[in-house]
Amino acid sequence: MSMLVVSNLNKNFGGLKAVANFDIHLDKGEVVGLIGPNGAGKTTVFNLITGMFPISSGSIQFMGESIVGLPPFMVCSKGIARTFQNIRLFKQHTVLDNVRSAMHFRAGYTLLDATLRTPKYRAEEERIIEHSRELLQTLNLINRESDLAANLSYGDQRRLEIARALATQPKLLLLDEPAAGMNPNEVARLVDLIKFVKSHFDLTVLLIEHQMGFVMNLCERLVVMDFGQVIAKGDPAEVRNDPKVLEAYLGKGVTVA
Amino acid sequence: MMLEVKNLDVFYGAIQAVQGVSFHVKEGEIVTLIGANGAGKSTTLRTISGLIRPKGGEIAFHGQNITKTPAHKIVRMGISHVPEGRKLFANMTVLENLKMGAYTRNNKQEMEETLERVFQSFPRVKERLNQLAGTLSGGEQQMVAMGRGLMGRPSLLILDEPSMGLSPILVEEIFEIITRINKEGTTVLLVEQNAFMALQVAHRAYVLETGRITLSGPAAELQKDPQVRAAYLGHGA
Amino acid sequence: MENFFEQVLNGLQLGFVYALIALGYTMVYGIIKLINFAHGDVFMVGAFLGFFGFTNWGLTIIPAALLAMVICAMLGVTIERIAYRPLRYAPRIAALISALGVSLFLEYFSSLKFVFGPNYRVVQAPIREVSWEILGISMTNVQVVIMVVVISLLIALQYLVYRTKIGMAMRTVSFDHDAARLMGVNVDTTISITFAIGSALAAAGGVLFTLAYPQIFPFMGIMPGLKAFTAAVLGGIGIMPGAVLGAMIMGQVEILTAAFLSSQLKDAIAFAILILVLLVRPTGILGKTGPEKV
Amino acid sequence: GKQEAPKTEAPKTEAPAPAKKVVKIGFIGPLTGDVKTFGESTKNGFLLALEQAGFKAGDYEIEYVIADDRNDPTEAVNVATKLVSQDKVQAIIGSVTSKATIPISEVTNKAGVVQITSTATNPRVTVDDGKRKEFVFRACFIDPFQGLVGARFALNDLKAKTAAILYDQGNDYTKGLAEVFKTNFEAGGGKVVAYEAYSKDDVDFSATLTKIARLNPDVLYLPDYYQKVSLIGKQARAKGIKAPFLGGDGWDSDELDFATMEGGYFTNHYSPEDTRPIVVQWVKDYQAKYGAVPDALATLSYDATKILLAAIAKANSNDPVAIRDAVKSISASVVSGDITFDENGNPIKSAAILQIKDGKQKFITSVNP
Amino acid sequence: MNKGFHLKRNETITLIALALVVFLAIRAAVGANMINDYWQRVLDQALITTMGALGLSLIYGFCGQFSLGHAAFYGIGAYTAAYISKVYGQGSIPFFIIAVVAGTLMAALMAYLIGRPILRLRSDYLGIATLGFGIIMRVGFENSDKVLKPLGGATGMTGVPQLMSFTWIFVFTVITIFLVRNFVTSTFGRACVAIREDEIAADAMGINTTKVKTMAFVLGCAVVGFAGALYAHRYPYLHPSNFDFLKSFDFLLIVVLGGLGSMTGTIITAVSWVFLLEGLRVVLGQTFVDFRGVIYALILIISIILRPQGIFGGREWKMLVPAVRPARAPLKEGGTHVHAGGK
Ligand SMILES: Nc1ncnc2c1ncn2[C@@H]1O[C@H](COP(=O)(O)OP(=O)(O)OP(=O)(O)O)[C@@H](O)[C@H]1O
Ligand SMILES: Nc1ncnc2c1ncn2[C@@H]1O[C@H](COP(=O)(O)OP(=O)(O)OP(=O)(O)O)[C@@H](O)[C@H]1O
Ligand SMILES: [Mg+2]
Ligand SMILES: [Mg+2]
Repeated sequence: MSMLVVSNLNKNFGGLKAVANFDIHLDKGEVVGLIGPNGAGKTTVFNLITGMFPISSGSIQFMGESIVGLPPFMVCSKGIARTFQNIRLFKQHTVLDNVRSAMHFRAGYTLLDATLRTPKYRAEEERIIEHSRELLQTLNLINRESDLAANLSYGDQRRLEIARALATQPKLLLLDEPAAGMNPNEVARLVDLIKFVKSHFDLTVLLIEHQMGFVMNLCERLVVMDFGQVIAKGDPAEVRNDPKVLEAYLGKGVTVA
Repeated sequence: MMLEVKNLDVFYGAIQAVQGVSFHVKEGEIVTLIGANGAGKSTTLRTISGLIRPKGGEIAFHGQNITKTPAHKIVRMGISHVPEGRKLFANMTVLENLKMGAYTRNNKQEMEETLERVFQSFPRVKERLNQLAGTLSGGEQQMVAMGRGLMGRPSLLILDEPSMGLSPILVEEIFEIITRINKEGTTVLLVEQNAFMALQVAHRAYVLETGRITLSGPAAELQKDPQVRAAYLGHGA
Repeated sequence: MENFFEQVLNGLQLGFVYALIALGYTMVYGIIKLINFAHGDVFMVGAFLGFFGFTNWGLTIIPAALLAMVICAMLGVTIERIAYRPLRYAPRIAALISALGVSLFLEYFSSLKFVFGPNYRVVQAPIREVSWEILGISMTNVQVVIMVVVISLLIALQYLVYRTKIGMAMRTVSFDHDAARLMGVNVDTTISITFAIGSALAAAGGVLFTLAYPQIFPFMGIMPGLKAFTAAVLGGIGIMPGAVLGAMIMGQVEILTAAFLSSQLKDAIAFAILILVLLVRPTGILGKTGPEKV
Repeated sequence: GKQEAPKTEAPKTEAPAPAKKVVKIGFIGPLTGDVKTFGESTKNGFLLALEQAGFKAGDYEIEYVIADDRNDPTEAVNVATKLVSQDKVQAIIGSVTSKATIPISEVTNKAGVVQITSTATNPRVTVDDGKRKEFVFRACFIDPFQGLVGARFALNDLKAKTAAILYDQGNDYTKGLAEVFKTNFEAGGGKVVAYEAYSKDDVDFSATLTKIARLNPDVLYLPDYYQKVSLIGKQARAKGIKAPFLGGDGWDSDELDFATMEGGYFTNHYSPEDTRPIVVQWVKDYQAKYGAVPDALATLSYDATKILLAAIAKANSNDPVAIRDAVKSISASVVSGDITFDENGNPIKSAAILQIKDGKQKFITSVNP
Repeated sequence: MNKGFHLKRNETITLIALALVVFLAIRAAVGANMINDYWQRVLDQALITTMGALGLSLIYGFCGQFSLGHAAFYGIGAYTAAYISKVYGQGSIPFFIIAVVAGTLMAALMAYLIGRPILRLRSDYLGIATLGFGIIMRVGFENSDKVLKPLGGATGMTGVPQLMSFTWIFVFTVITIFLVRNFVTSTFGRACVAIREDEIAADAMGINTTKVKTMAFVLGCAVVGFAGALYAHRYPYLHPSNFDFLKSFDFLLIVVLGGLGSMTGTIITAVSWVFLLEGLRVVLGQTFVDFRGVIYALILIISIILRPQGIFGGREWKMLVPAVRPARAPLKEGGTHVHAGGK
């Protein structure tokens, strides 16, 4: 079943064609890597899918339905969650509240329930905390739940971003350079984590990453873009040997674990 | 001795981020500090360049004590620090950013030359000269940041995770450039997550763990050290 | 029709007066992102100093203005030292509250008997007002002086900020203090210079203001300050041509509303237009728009 | 419960008279804030009157308390409550503006404390919704009188057919005068060609003055305080308006821009040329003590205090009710004339019309109510 | 994990008990003549100010929407309630209740109408737009008598029955505190803070930012409108200058000095600030009465320099915080994923 079908996507910033005739297709349950040189337009693709910027032209179908023109929060409520290349946590919120905030649109009570503290409010809040704590447990952050997000170390912050994205109960998870700034050892642990999360929550994952060790270990399929266009796609082994990819992206001395 | 750091103690409020760290950098070397997230690497660098005042310890540059020297004066002494997260001036153009790198230099001719050298290292930067730095992609920004650091013609270049977020080909390139800059006479103090590459280009290395130096030695030796391999190189464990 | 043109000219004068204050406001904001509510009060101090200059100390207009500018520059630097520098690493709003405090302090302190005193004073202008009739519309030398000063200041400031080294330093400071330091910029000095220039501008504004509206009192800075700030926002705060443009619009709206609609409603209409403009251009007329890089 | 409401309000009984032979008088004025200068003048007048009386009235010692209302209605209520319930005063002099005085009068009248305001002209200070606030009086004209005098003077003496009026829309003193002037000027057959408002902080009046210049009125009525009319007058002349200016007692200050206002007329409580000894003495004493010519605000505050002292002496009591009754029936000769009070607590006194001539105030005529 | 036992239950009761104790203590002090009418009035003003400040705390402290027009809504609430109570109620309690409800709703309605479009603006631009709205409303109040005579326009309004007593005001303050607390500790409050911290991220996490911002704005304005309605029944005179932009700054500085996002800070600062202003009167006496403004300004500058994060910056008194039990320590070091996948 098709999870996400993007076709002929274009985005111009002034004169700059950041994304040009871009296509991608994800099936349910896949883990796909989006790679490419810096400035190729990868993050922009994420921004367009999630409705952060209006697209210039093209179509984006999520589970058979067009999501073009939807504001980000609607896109999220349809089941697409993301993390950010430059971490954007709610810094003065606690770790627990970061996760709980992301369950806002799934909180099944009204303002009136909240004001009057009805049983429904209590039940729902219990459920939200329950679920949030499960996520934190999964991501190994439960011990830090009452710390402010700002006080977490970089790696913890990256994992909290994933936990927060998962709290929206997505079907499709978009990760923008989740392993940036981690050392190879930490990267290896992150690979395990994402694999687990993917199967546990029954997710489809699209991720951007520059660390080839990470990408090759994790992704079933890769899409390579440059100058806003797809220049290659296929399984990691194919892509790794594609001369165009070697030239534009990997270079000669690429080391892959 | 170009740079000598002795018994450095640095605090953020009550939290001690760096505890009694000592190391040195000799003229012409590439020295790297490696360590996990939050080990205190960036803090150490920020202390050297005067952005943070240490609680204790001493930093000497060419034998001169610079522990209490303000950051803007340290730059004039010949230390350029390319900070973590690039810190480009987002609302200035790429060219203006580069010119800011030469803020302390007053020679126009020299600046033009340095600019040419930066363009040679980063052709991509030249294409984007008039774009606002804030709208560049991550990798482009890193190149501008390094270029900006070089514009000051430093004798000691401090790099904080220059390969972060860069494509493999650029990571290669960055390390090549580091080697080249070094060969051309610039001493480099390098902090990296990519310990593998860092140890390849560096002469000597120090391992920082929760604010302390736990290991040090020639880079080639540390590369083979089983502990280092397990903790920072991600394979062999 | 003649009436209309004369009213437009009235609007121009008011607009240029707002621009005079708005320029200093917008410059300080541009560099340290602080709505310096005390700006209007430094303007007031400048007006008083000018007044003392030409009534008590027998100075002519230019020396009096220069003296006021120098003293206010020092005042501005002192204010920054005491009230804003300790808050440099605090949330932005803290400095704004401090600015509010400084503003109140200057107003109440000035109105003490042994300072300027609470009285309203009439300023006897040191230059003789001359007016010319051009095509049935009268113009005065004061109006011309104000226009010339504003336009030259605009050009000078643009040059300063975009073409000089200190201007570059100011812009880096406006972005990130640490990054600026790493370039060798002395952040404290740069901010002090910014305040000195901003306050000197306010003082010049104060002195020129009294030529057009010859009356001073300790609370005189509040409204012109507020209107000037609004003008700066309207044009796009931090952008100097925007401040002048915004001021021109504010001046015209106020005058034309009073002239042809209702003098009661002129403030309401002026601010309604501000809100409408912001709805269309959320960062002011010349403000940068476009998506934030995510 | 609903019985509660009246309790926290001051009970509607008169303030108790102290056992000692002492009367405590409170003074309220804007001693800080943007009209501090008005507060200072009234405070000066108040203190001078007490001092001259030797802090005595009849057999009673006078004590006083000075308080600031910052010309803010909320603070005015608080400070009045303080004077009444904490300092336990029997009478209050103040405040300056109606905006601060009306709320004070609500407190004093309820608490049964005598209040005389020097300068609050709004009728609602003493009578609201047809209900007389029995304890509240004023020393100044109410708007209808001055406005009427001004309008008649314009019609009869200046032979004006058309008038333009500019007033501060946020200030009931100027608004009141403007309205009454307009009504009476039109009733007398004149035509008001421009009736324009501005706000307190405005400095630029060019739009309306340009308009008015084209209408070429016979007189320009500017019923505001001295500082504002100086500014307006200057711009009016610059716009080529030649008509004489006309105004009210707000003009009476040394700090009026005499050069600009030259030739203008205004209604006032007295004339400095008046040779009555009390006037001469007042101006002399004030100048000796404060080094300035008293303005209307100082004079009225002085008068208000003198009236109060006279009433205390007459009642020879520190009972606020007795003092109130004494004020009601008083007939005092003070700087601003011979005063009695009407049933609404307003003074019945004559008005003077003065002209600004050769940089001085010059007496023109006197008008009786 | 221990299902269904994450929330505590007791803090509401503790809070009510505490309120009761405070109330009785104050009543006892009044009974014993320790609090005279003056201090009683100051206390009432402090409570009314507290309510208004809590409204702004919601808007700015929690949701991060910079508003410099808060006093305008205070005025809308006050004038609406005053009109109904004066013209129709004339002292009757049912009409008083209708008046207060109407005042609150009118403030909410105006907040909705203005908030909907302008909440798109960010930080200082929003501040200046709300400031502009405040000035427009002031012009409106000044000319209100042209539409409804009893409102008095620029000459102020008198004749509103003074029905408010300490008991009423106290009860309403406690209710307001509960209301705000319940909002803040719900998913809506968390969404507000998320928006304050990072609007783009909040949007991406499925929070309808426009809706939540409008909600916070309308609610905060309703609360201050409510406070205004009470003010009208406690202070015998309404004047446009009571509700102009300088008053908005008063609310702002209370919220900031209290510490953004702290109800405790807002409440304590509001009360102390009002008492401080009046206290200065007593401390300075007659000789230094001129210095009141100067000292006030100095205290403001010094307090913010000493506590730039506000007195309670980010912290909250236990009784007001969301009562989540701490997580039970996980059985093993490390999370579940350690056992899953990979090696
Ligand atoms: N808001 C924007 N305004 C103008 N240009 C933009 C904007 N966002 C992105 N761009 C430009 O679009 C291009 C693609 O940027 P994008 O951030 O998508 O790259 P990327 O593939 O994610 O690179 P990296 O791997 O370095 O993060 C870049 O050249 C960038 O300068
Ligand atoms: N501004 C700050 N305030 C408080 N604590 C800080 C601050 N900056 C860093 N820290 C803490 O100091 C410690 C060292 O941080 P530092 O940034 O120096 O680590 P690092 O080794 O550079 O890590 P990374 O690889 O993530 O960049 C960490 O525990 C971090 O949480
Ligand atoms: Mg990217
Ligand atoms: Mg670091």
